[in-house]
Amino acid sequence: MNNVFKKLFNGIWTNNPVLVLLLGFCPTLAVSTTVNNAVGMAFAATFVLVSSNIVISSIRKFVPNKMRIPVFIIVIATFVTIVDLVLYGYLPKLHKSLGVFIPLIVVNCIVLGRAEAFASKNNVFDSFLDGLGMGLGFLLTIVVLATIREVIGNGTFFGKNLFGLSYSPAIVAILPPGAFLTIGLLLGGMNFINIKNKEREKMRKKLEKESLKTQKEVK
Amino acid sequence: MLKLLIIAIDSMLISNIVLMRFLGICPYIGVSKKQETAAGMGFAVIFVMVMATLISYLLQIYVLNPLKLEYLQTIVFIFVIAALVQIVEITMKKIAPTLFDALGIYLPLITTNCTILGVAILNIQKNYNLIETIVFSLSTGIGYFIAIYLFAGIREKLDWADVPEPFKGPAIGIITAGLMSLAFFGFTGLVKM
Amino acid sequence: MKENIVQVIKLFLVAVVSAFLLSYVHSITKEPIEKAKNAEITEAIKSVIPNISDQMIIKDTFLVSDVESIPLKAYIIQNNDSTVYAYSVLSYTKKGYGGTITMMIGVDKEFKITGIYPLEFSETPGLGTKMTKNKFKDQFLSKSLSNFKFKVDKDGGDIQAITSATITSRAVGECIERGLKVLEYNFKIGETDSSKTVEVKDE
Amino acid sequence: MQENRFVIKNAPFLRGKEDIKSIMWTVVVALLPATLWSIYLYRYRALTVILSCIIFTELFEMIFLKVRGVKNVFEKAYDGSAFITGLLLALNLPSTSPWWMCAVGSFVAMLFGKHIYGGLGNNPFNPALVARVFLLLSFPSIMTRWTVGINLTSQTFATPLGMLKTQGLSSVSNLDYLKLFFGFPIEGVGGGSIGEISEFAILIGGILLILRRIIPFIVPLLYISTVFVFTWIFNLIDPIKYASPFFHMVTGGLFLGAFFMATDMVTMPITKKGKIVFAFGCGLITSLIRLFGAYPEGVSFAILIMEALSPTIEKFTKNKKFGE
Amino acid sequence: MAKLYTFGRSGVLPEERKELTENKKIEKLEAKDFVFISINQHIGAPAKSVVKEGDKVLKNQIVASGEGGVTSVVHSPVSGEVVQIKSMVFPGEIKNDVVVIKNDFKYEKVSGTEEKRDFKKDKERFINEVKNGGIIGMGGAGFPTYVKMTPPKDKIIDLFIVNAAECEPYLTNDYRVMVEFGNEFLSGISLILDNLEIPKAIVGIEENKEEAFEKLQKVNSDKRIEFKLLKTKYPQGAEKQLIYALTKRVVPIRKLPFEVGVIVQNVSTVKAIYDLITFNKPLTERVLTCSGKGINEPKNILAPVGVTVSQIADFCGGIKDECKYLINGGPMMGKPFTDINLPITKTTSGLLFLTDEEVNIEEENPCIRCGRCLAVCPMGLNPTYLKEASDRREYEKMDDVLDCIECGSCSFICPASRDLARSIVKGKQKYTKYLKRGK
Ligand SMILES: Cc1cc2nc3c(=O)[nH]c(=O)nc-3n(C[C@H](O)[C@H](O)[C@H](O)COP(=O)(O)O)c2cc1C
Ligand SMILES: Cc1cc2nc3c(=O)[nH]c(=O)nc-3n(C[C@H](O)[C@H](O)[C@H](O)COP(=O)(O)O)c2cc1C
Ligand SMILES: Cc1cc2nc3c(=O)[nH]c(=O)nc-3n(C[C@H](O)[C@H](O)[C@H](O)COP(=O)(O)O)c2cc1C
Ligand SMILES: Cc1cc2nc3c(=O)[nH]c(=O)nc-3n(C[C@H](O)[C@H](O)[C@H](O)CO)c2cc1C
Ligand code: SF4
Ligand code: SF4
Ligand code: SF4
Ligand code: SF4
Ligand code: FES
Repeated sequence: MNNVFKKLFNGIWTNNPVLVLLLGFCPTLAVSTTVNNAVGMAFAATFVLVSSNIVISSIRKFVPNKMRIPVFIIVIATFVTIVDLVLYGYLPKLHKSLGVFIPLIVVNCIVLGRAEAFASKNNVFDSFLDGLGMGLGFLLTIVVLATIREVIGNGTFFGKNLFGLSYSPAIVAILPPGAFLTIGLLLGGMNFINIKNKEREKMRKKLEKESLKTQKEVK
Repeated sequence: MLKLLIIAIDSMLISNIVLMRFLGICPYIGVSKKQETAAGMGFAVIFVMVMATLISYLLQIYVLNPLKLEYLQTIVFIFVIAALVQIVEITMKKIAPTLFDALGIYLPLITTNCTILGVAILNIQKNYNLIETIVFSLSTGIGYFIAIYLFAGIREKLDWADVPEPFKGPAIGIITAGLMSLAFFGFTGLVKM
Repeated sequence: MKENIVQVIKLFLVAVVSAFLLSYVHSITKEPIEKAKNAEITEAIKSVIPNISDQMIIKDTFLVSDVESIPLKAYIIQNNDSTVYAYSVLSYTKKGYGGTITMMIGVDKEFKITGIYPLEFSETPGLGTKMTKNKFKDQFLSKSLSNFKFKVDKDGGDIQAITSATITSRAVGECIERGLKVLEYNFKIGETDSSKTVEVKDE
Repeated sequence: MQENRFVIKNAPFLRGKEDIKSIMWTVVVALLPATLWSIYLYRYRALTVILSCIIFTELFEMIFLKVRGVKNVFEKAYDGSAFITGLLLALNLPSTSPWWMCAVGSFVAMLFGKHIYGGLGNNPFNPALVARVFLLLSFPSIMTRWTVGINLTSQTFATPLGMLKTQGLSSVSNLDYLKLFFGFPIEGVGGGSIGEISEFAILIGGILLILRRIIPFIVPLLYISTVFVFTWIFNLIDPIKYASPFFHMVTGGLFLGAFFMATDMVTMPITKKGKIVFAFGCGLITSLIRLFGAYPEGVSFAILIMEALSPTIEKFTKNKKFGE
Repeated sequence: MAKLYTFGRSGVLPEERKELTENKKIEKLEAKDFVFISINQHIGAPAKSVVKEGDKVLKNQIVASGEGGVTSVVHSPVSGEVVQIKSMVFPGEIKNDVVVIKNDFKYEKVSGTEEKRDFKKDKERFINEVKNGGIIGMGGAGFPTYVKMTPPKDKIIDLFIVNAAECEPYLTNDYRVMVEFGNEFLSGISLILDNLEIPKAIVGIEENKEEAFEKLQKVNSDKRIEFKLLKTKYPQGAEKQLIYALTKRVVPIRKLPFEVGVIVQNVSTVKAIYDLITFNKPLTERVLTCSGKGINEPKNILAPVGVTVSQIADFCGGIKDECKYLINGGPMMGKPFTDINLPITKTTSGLLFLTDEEVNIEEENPCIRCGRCLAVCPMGLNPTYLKEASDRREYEKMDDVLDCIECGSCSFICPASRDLARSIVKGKQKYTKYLKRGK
C-alpha cells in the first residue's frame, strides 16, 4: 500500500508533469481560465493517460519495437477521440470551451511521454498507477492555477461570486499574460521549495555524519 | 485580398499562436536558449506547418467529409503529420542536404509539437478555403518564428542577469513570455477578424 | 522481410481494433452530438423568447438582410397549430470593440423585443462584456423600431450606453436594429414578399 | 615603517563624477515640471496618486531587495531608480486612481518589472510600463476615467485621443492645440494621465536631460518625428478620417514616453545604431496603434514591444571597431 | 587659434592635475649605494643576465641581453660590483630577475661611451646602435625601438610621428623634456629622419602644453618637422588614435602603424636616441614625474634606471601620512603596487603618491546599460559585454578583448563604478592562453 502512495505521490509532487517535468504547458495555460474548465480538462487528460497507459502496457510485448510509436499514437488518439465524442455529446458547453485542446491531448507530451517512458516498460498495475499519479499531478497544477486565475481575474470560484460587487477583479489574470505570469510564479515557488528541501537534506546528512563521528569517537 | 491581409496580421501578431493562443509552449520554452537554434526551430515550424495544414485540409475536404468520417479527424491528422515529417526528413536529406543540416535536428521535435496539429484543426474549424489555408498556416508559422526568435534574444541576455536562484531557467522564461504577451496586447484591434 | 510483414500486420491489427472501437463510440454518440450542435441555438432562442413550450415548433430560415445582403438566419416559433407565436433572428455587427458580435434577438408577434442574447463576441472583459448584464439588456425589452432609436445617447439615440464602453453599446444597437429590420421586412404582413425567403428547413 | 599602508585598487584611479544616484535623481528633477503642473491641475487627487505610487514602490523595492538578500538595502533603495519607477507609474495613471490600484501597480512593477530579473539593470522591460499595461488590462474602466483639470468634479470625459478613436475626427477638430501643448484644461475633454497633460513641461525636463547628456537626444527626436511623419502621411491621404500630425504631437503620452520611458537605458539597445532603430520602431508602432489599433493610445505598448525586440536589435547593430 | 586635432568623439576628459609639477625644473638624482637593474624592461623575448654575482661592472656596461627578434639589452648606470641576482615582483605582478649592483661611486665608464662623436648617415648602423644602446619605447609600452625601425621590406615609411600628447593626468615629464631639452629633442628628430630616410615628421602636442608647442616651433629650423596641436583629451596619446588624429590614416585592426607608413615614438625616446647617437650614451636614465598629493614635494626628476621608489620618495621630501595609493605610471593606465623598495625602469614615466581625496573608486554596482562605456571606448568596443564574457570565460564571445588598448576610459566613465578595463585586461590574458591551448 505504501508503494501505491509513493507511486501516486511521484506523479503528484516529486515528478509533477507540469512543474517539474515541464510538459503539457499548452493545455495547462489555455484552459485554466476557470476552475470548471480546468477540472474538465484534467479529467479528460487523466482518462486518456490512464487508459492508454493500461492498454499500452498490456500490449507491450505484442508490439514490435520499431512500430512502437505509431501504435502508441493510434492507441492514444483512439482514446482522445472517444473523450472528444463523449464530451461533445454529453457536455457540449465544456467541449466548446476546451475547444482544440481536447484533440491536442494526442500530442500532449505528458501522455506520449509517459507511454514511452513508463508504460512501455512496466506492468499493467504500475502503469495504471503511473497514469493516475501523473493525471492527478496535472489536475492539481491546473486546478491551483485556475483557482488563482479565476479568483483574481474574475472574483469567482467555480463560478460563484466571492467578494461581492464592489470588488473589481484584475482581469489580466484570466488573459494570456496572467496565465504565463502565474505559472511562472508557481514554477519559481516549486523550485524554491525543492532547493530548500535539498539544502535541508544536505544539512541533515552532514549532521548525521557528524553525530556518527562523535559517537565513534565516544566509543 | 483584404481578407488575406487580415488573416495574416491577425495570426502573426494579434492572435499570436504562442503568446495568445497557447500552442507550442513546450518547444517555445525548450528550444529558446540560443537565438540560432530558435531560428532553426522557427523555420522548421513554418515549413512543416504549411505542408501539414495543407495536406490535412485536402484530406478533410476530399476524404473525411465525403465519407462522413469527420470523427476520425484527430487520428488521421496526427498520422499524416508524423508521416509527413518522416518524408520531409528523407527527401530533404537527399534533395537539400544543406537545408537538412540546418533544420534536420528540429524535425523530429516537431511531430509532437502541438502547434502543427493545433493549426491543422483550427484551420478546419475556421472554414478557410485553399488560399486562406496557405496564408493562415504560413503567417501563423511566422508568428511562431517571431515569438520564439525575440524570446530567445531576451533569454540570451538573461543568461547574464542576476536572476534569483528559484527563477533561473524555465520560470523566468515563462514570466518573460507573459510580459511579451502583455506587450503584444498592443496589437489588439489592428485588424478585426 | 518476414519480420517486417509481421510488424505491419500487427500495426494494422491495432488500427482495425481502434477503428471498430471508434465507430462503435461514434454510433452511440451520434445522436447526442447532433442535438448538442443545435442546443446552443435552441437555448439562445429559449432565453430570448419567454414561455416556449415543448410542443412549439422552431422553423429556421435564411433571410436576406437589405443592409449588406448577408443572409441572416431567422427562426419562426409556431404554436402547434402552426400559428406564429414569436420570431427570433441571429443578427451580427462588425463594429464591436473587438470585432464581430453575434446575438440572438427575440421579438413577439408585434415585433417588440422580448429578449437579446449575445452569443459570440470578443469585447474587453469588464468593459464591453457588461453588455451581457441584465442591467444593460433590460432597457431593450418591449422596444421596437417604431418606439426606440437604436443609437446611443451620445449620438442622440435612446440607448443608455455602458460607461466607458460606448463602442460596444453602439455596436449592440446596430446589431439589434439590423435584426429587427430584417424581421419586419420579411414577416410584417402586408409589407413583405414571402418569396424573399431563400430557404426553409424544418426542424 | 609601515609596509602595507598602500591600497591596491585597479586602474584607472581617476573616475568620472557621475554615478547611478546622480543620474537617477537628475531624472527625478527633470520630471518635476510635469509633476508640479499636474499637482496644480488635479490638486490632492494627483498628489495622492503620486505619493502612494512612490511610497508603495519604495516599500516593495526594499522588501524585494531584502528578500533577494542584498546588503545595505536602504542605500540601494534610495539610488533613485525605484523612485523614478514610482513617479513615472503615477504619471501614467488617471488622477482618479484609487490607492489600492497604485499599490497593485507598484507591486507588479517591482516584482515582474524588476526584481524577478535580479534588480536594477537586469530587467528586459520597463517596470513602470509593465505595471501600467498590467493595470490597463486589469482595470480597464478605472484606467479610462479621465477628469478635467482644476475642476474637481468626478465627472469623466474621454481624452482627445479617445474621442478621436470613438467619435471620429470631427469631435476633436476644434480643439486648441496650443492649449493642449501647454497643458491647460479644456472643458469637456479629459486631461489624460497625470503626467502627460503638458507637453511643454515634459519638454523642459527632457531638454535638461539631453543637456546633461543623460539621454541621447536622438531617441526622443526620432521617436516623435517618426510619429509626426506617419500621421502626416495618413492625414495627407485622407484628411477627413485621420487627424493632423500636430494633433498627435500634443495629445497622449507621446512626449512623456519619448523623453522619459523609451529612454530608460536599462531596456533600450546599448549601441548607438540600435537606439536609432529602437526609436524608429517605437514611433512606427505608436502610429500604427493610434491610427488602426483598438487602443486610443499606443505609446506604452509600442515601447514594450520594442523592448522585446531590443536584444535582437542590439545583436544586429554592433559598433564598428576602430580600424575595422 | 590653431586647428585642434583629435580622433573622433570617443575618449574621456579626466581632470589633468598637471599643475603640481608642470613648472618644476627637472632635477637630477644620483644613485645611492645600490642600484637594482631589472633585466626585462621591454616587451618581447626576455633577456638574460650576462653578469654573475661578484663580477665587476663599469658604467654603461651591458648587464643583460636577449636573443631573438624582439628583445633588448640593459646597461648599468653605475660602476661597481654585482652583489646579488634576485627575483622581484614588479607592478602588474610581473616577476623579473634583478641585478643588484653595489655602487662604488667611481663612475668608471666603458671606454668610448659618453663622448661626443660624429655619426655619418648610415641606416643600418643607426638601427644597430639603437639596438645596442638599449633603446626601448619610453611612452609606457617598452617596445624595442629598433624593431619599429625595421618594418617589412615592402612597407615604405613616409612619416615619423612624435607622440608628445602626454594625455595622462599628473604626468609632465615629456613636457619638461621638450621645454628644457628642446634643441636636443629637435636634433633627435632630424637624426631619425636623416638616417631612416623618412621625408617628414609631425610632433603632436596636446593643447595644454601650448608653451612647449610655441617654443619648439620658434627654435625649430628643420623644415621637415611639423607641429600640430591636439585636443586635450584622453587617450590622445594612444598610438592608433594619435595617427588618426594627425593624419586621418586608420591603422587596420590588429595591425601595426607601419601598415600605414608611420613610426611613432615618444618624446623621451627621441631624446634618448639623440643622446645615444651624438654622445654614445646608452639608455641608463630617464626623466619621470613624481607627483600626487601624497608626496611632500612633487618633482620632475632625471633618475638613473634602477634607483628605488623609496629613494625617489625621499628625494621628493618623503611620503605623507595620508598617502594611500602608490602607482607606477599615470593614473589612468598605471599599475598599483605596495613595495617601495622596487626600482624604477626605463618605462617608468611617473610615480604617483595619491590620497583618498584624489582617488574616488567606489564599490562595483550592476551595469545599468547606460552605454557610456561604448561611447567612450576609443576602439569602438562594447566594454560591458566584454567584461561579462571575460568574467564568465565565455571564450566564443571574447574575441574583441584582443583589440582593447587597456586605456581605462570605460572604467573611468562608468556610473556604476564597474572595473571594466581590469576585467577585460584579465580576459585578454585568459583568452590568449585559451587560444594557445587551442593550437
Ligand atoms: C493591496 C490591495 C489590493 C487590492 N486590490 C483590490 C482589487 O483588485 N479590487 C478591488 O476592488 N479592491 C481591492 N482592494 C480592496 C480595496 O482597498 C477596497 O477595500 C475595495 O475595493 C472596496 O472598494 P469600494 O470602496 O469601492 O467599495 C485591494 C486592497 C489592497 C490593500
Ligand atoms: C483596455 C481597454 C479596453 C477597452 N474595451 C472596450 C470595450 O470592450 N468596449 C468599448 O466599447 N470600449 C472599450 N474601450 C474603449 C474606451 O473605454 C473608450 O473610451 C470608450 O469606449 C468610450 O466610451 P465613453 O465615451 O463612455 O468613455 C476600451 C479601452 C481600453 C483602454
Ligand atoms: C591609452 C594609451 C595612451 C597612450 N598615451 C601616450 C601618450 O600620451 N604619449 C606617448 O608617448 N605614448 C602614449 N601611449 C603609448 C603609445 O601608444 C605608443 O606606444 C608610444 O607613443 C610609442 O612610442 P615609444 O615606443 O617611444 O614609447 C599610449 C598608449 C595607450 C594604450
Ligand atoms: C533616463 C531614464 C529613464 C528612465 N525611465 C524609466 C521608466 O520609464 N520606467 C521605470 O520604471 N524606470 C525608469 N528609469 C529608472 C530605472 O532605469 C529603472 O528603474 C530600471 O529599469 C530598473 O532596472 C529611468 C531611468 C533613467 C535614467
Ligand atoms: S516533445 Fe516537444 S512539447 Fe514535448 S517536451 Fe519535447 S519539446 Fe516539449
Ligand atoms: S603612458 Fe600615459 S601619459 Fe604617457 S604617453 Fe601614454 S597615455 Fe600619455
Ligand atoms: S575596452 Fe579597452 S580600449 Fe575600450 S575603453 Fe575600455 S580599456 Fe579602453
Ligand atoms: S558605463 Fe557602466 S553602467 Fe554604463 S553600460 Fe558601461 S558598464 Fe554599464
Ligand atoms: S507544446 Fe507542449 S502541450 Fe503544447
